[in-house]
Amino acid sequence: MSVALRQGPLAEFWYYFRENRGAVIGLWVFAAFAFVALFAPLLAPYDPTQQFRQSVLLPPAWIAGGDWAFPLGTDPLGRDMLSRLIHGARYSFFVGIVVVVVAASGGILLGLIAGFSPRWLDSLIMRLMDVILAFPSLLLALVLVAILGPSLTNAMIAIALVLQPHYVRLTRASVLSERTRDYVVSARVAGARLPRLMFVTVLPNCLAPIIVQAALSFSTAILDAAALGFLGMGAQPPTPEWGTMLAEAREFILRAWWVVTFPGVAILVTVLAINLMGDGLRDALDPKLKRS
Amino acid sequence: MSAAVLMAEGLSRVYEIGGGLFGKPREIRALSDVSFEIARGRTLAVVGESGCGKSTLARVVTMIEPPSAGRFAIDGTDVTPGRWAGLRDAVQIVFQDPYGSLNPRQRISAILDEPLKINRKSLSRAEREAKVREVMALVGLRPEFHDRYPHMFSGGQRQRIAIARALMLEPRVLVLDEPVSALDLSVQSQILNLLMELQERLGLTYLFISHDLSVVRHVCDEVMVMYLGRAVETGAKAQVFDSPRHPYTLALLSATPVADPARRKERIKLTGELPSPLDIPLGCAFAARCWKAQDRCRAERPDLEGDGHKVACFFPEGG
Amino acid sequence: MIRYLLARLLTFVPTFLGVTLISFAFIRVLPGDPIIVMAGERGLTEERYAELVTQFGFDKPLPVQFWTYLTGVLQGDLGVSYVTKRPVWDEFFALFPATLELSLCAIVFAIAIGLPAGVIAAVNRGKLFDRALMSTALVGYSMPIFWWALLLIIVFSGNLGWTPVSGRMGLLYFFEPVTGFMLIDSVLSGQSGAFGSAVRHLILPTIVLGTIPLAVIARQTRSAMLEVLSEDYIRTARAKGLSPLRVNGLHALRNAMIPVVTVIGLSVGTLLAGAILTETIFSWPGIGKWMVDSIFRRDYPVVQGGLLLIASMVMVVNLTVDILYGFINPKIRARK
Amino acid sequence: MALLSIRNLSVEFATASGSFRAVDAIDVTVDPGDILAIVGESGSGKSVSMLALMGLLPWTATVTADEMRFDGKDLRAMTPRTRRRIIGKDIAMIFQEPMSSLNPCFTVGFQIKEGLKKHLGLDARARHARALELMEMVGIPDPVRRLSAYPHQMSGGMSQRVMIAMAIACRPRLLIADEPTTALDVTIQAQILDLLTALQAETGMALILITHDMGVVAETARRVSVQYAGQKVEEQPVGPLFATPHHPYTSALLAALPERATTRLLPTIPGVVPGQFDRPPGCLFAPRCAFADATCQNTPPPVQPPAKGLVRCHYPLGGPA
Repeated sequence: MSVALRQGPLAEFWYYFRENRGAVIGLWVFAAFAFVALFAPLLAPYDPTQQFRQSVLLPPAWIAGGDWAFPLGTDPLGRDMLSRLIHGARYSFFVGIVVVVVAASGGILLGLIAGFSPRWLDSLIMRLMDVILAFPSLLLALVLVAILGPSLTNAMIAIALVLQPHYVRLTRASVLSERTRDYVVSARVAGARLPRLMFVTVLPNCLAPIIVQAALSFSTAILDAAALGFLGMGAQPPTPEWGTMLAEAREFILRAWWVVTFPGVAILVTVLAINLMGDGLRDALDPKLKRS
Repeated sequence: MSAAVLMAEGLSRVYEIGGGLFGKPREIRALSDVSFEIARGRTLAVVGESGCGKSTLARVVTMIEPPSAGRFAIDGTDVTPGRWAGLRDAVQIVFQDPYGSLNPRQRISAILDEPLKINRKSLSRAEREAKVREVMALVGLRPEFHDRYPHMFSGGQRQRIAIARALMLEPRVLVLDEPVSALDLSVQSQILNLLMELQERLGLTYLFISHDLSVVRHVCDEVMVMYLGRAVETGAKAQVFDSPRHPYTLALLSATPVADPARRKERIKLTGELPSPLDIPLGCAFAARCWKAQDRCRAERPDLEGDGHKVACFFPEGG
Repeated sequence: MIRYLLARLLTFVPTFLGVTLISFAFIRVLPGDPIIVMAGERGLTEERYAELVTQFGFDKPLPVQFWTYLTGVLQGDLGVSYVTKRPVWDEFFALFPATLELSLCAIVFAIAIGLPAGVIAAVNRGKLFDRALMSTALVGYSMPIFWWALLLIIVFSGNLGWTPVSGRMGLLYFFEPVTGFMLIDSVLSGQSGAFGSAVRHLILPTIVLGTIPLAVIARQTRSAMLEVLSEDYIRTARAKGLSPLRVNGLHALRNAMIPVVTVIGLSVGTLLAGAILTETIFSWPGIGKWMVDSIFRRDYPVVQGGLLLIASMVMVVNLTVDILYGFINPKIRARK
Repeated sequence: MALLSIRNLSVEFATASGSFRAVDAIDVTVDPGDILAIVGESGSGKSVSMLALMGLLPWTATVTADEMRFDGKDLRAMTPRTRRRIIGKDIAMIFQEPMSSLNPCFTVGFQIKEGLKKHLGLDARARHARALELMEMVGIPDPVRRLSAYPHQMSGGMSQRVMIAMAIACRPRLLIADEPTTALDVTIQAQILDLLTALQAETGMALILITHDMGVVAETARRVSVQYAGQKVEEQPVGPLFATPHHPYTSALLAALPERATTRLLPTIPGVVPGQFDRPPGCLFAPRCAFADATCQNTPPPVQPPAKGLVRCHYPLGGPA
């Protein structure tokens, strides 16, 4: 048994997480992303909607014709790309947090109930989830937004609803495998009743896959929100949401590559960082992959 | 017979499996018509191979699941599911696998505290803590283990923790479900010694479940041999081990390897394997593997009969 | 096995009912009065309105309405688009082959590259190839595909001029659809160059649509292989002195395929979601673009019908995967 | 000439927290037709050394040895391809968990015939005939039907019989059985042990039996090698080992057997096997040994002569020095 294992589970987790270089890089990028999102107004040089009419479609500063006043250039309306990207981080971060919290809390609760309930209720919940899963996520979100009206809030509700069944399935599956283990039976022998069994005994042992899923759905939420924005069904212009920015820039793709490239790179880097982190979480939390 | 702490009569447990929308569910008779009594401070060993119903018996006696038929009583109180909550502190259990039976997300202190927290609501936090430390000392766990997590311990120490948890409520009966089977030989003897010391000091009654005859022979006072959900032979240790009457007991004893190269003996060769618990044969369950089986054995089931040393066989050994 | 099939088929029924119920409910939560929306007429008189209420059956109790809707659906009656005034069913079947052709190409592309890549990565665990491949797969998995499409267009259509930007076929060629699959129809038409044009139009959308399934399949194949490679029976196979090719390619892969087939099945849903974006960007005349256009035109009968049809498609694919799963998993196949 | 001779075999695993020595300078010699038992508790490295011989260790393991010869051929110098002509043919191995050791996706027949094709090059008919013969040899009833069964349709005992059939398919000269009966019930264990000894007597192959069960050793083996924490601490013929163990560990282990108990409380060995980080500098058993002194704590013990059971101990027990 290693020395590091003589501390609590958190230290042990960090010990394994640190091993995965990609995951640590992902964590740092994610931290930077969160920092930018939280302090966007302080970091951005300009207001994201401020239009500089005399400098429309300026290329990035290091290219001929660029201006260091606008390091990443300007968009077709003369707005500063860098400021818009920095503010865009807020929306993506916000979407990610809200979607994960809503989808995970609902999904975990339903999954716990399904895992502990009699067969009929379990079947009912799981069939309901099957129904939601039968709709491709983006399509369902799109239709929901079409009904509720295009806005970032509605997009978040739709995405959370669509991601929820994954948590239900995951939680239920781990509850079912944990429920018959001896330590749960021991808690029953000690007299623990259902709520205690569900939340104190079993739930903490089901968290590992759920945490990994949370990381994955954080990135899915960002991607889906951007896709909805791209289709004109998410955040509405002039909101500097990355997907919406891409949609606005579409017609300029062959003329001004930077208006298309930067928002996409921002999405890709953020999502990639979160997924790297998610992989690291999975490896660090999955005892099967640990080298003893 | 008020001396019996634990008394069971005709305990049965039937599971239904499969079924679903098609076909009717099939029945598994995991436990059929098992009766016994254990006097205070004594050890009854239940012996048998996998699928013989010994673990089901443990689960029924520990009030994890109700019997499908039959009754059992603790100190004269009939146990019914409605009374489970009040009787929790009478019977506790120690499981075989010391790795699966401790919650990996709880510290040792929390694991040991849980039974008190649930069942001794009147105790203050400090009183509970004192009790936890007292029991830790009792089972030989060092005080500094108090705040550690289960994965930091070896199998033997975990089994001590499991025993400590079972003792928290000061039970009268301890069900030991293969408590040393997962342990190495050198650790096994430590745990067996601990169990025997505890029995002497606390006057505990043990229901000791095991497949290992040499362990059973060392710890028990009485033995019940089970085969496919039924008791086939019961009696005092000396009776069962020295003059077994059921052919299955005999075969089991002769199949158990003895750590003495000088005593190479001829084994009774049993052919075949356990029948499926889904279709238990009509007559004696052991008839298909028994070298003495006659037509009657296959048609009719023998009852467990005898005075003190009981056997369920038409043609028992030794007359 | 037969019981397994029947059980699978039977769970299909409630799910299908649920999906129908959701698309039925959909028309009732629309913003505005569903009658006016459904009729698609302006300046309704009160008599005309009452007539429409009766015509659509809105005066009957909800369960009856649902029953009417359900029986209609089962007979192929999904309503009429109020933009084109054609039955939704007919529109769907006219456009479906385009989506099917694209999706098939994308999934074949994803499997053909993802599966072998995953296997090779697992066998060479921890080596350079494994790390490079898995990093690439993670990038692919994290890719916002609408942006990926734009990038590919910038490079291959804009800068290099190799591939067309939109559509399924060059304007030079025209022929009546026979199968609805451009790759086949272009050959059948006998026009020289038509097939090449069809292929060129397919390349970018296939890559864009196949990227995420490719990444998912590669990652899943690798982890399934790694799991299987640590099993006892792999040790047994190696203890028999079998060659690494036979151990990895036969003993391990056969078992690893069981979870991978499920993943491939599940990626059909991803594929259809991706088709919405891909078809919109490449102006691909399939059901994804049709749905997006209808949503923007507020053509609700189409949205409603399309939703139901796409969900049913996903369910049929999942059912097929389940059945296939039963065939490749001997524990289910051999069950009496 | 010895059939198998291994000298100074060590195996190290690379782990997250540094390298871990699972097998430490072990010698194994097996003559044709011999039955050697390797006994030890968990963590004694008893399986690892044999897996190293078979080349079945994961990539994290580093194997070193001064000598590793089978039938006079140096296994270390061989290419993997040449080595695979011996592994599975002349040396075969069966494992602890018979149920998970068979590939669930292929029929029993397929898995038995696979080796016959690879090593003996038999045609389909000959393979089928040999497979049936093997199934009968290992006592599987209704062999024709069982050949087309899948592993999950069989019990643990039957699966272990199939494993044995697979292992003896190419008439190996050495069979390594790694805890072959630990996962099985007592009556089934007896059947499997009888089968293994009968097959050994019939074919004259050598048998290495890895086990933790002293009873199994006493009833099956001719020679016994005791391992502790990766080292071989004693090796003797079975009779003398049980009568006069020379190593304190062997002696304590035998005394801890409940069936040898003379008192109600059993003699115990205090403490636990040393792990990766608390390996003592001297004798590995010293922290738990009743006879240990300062020398034992600080100086690794020498290997005593065969008369003293080849024990790794400063102060061997029993008999005149």
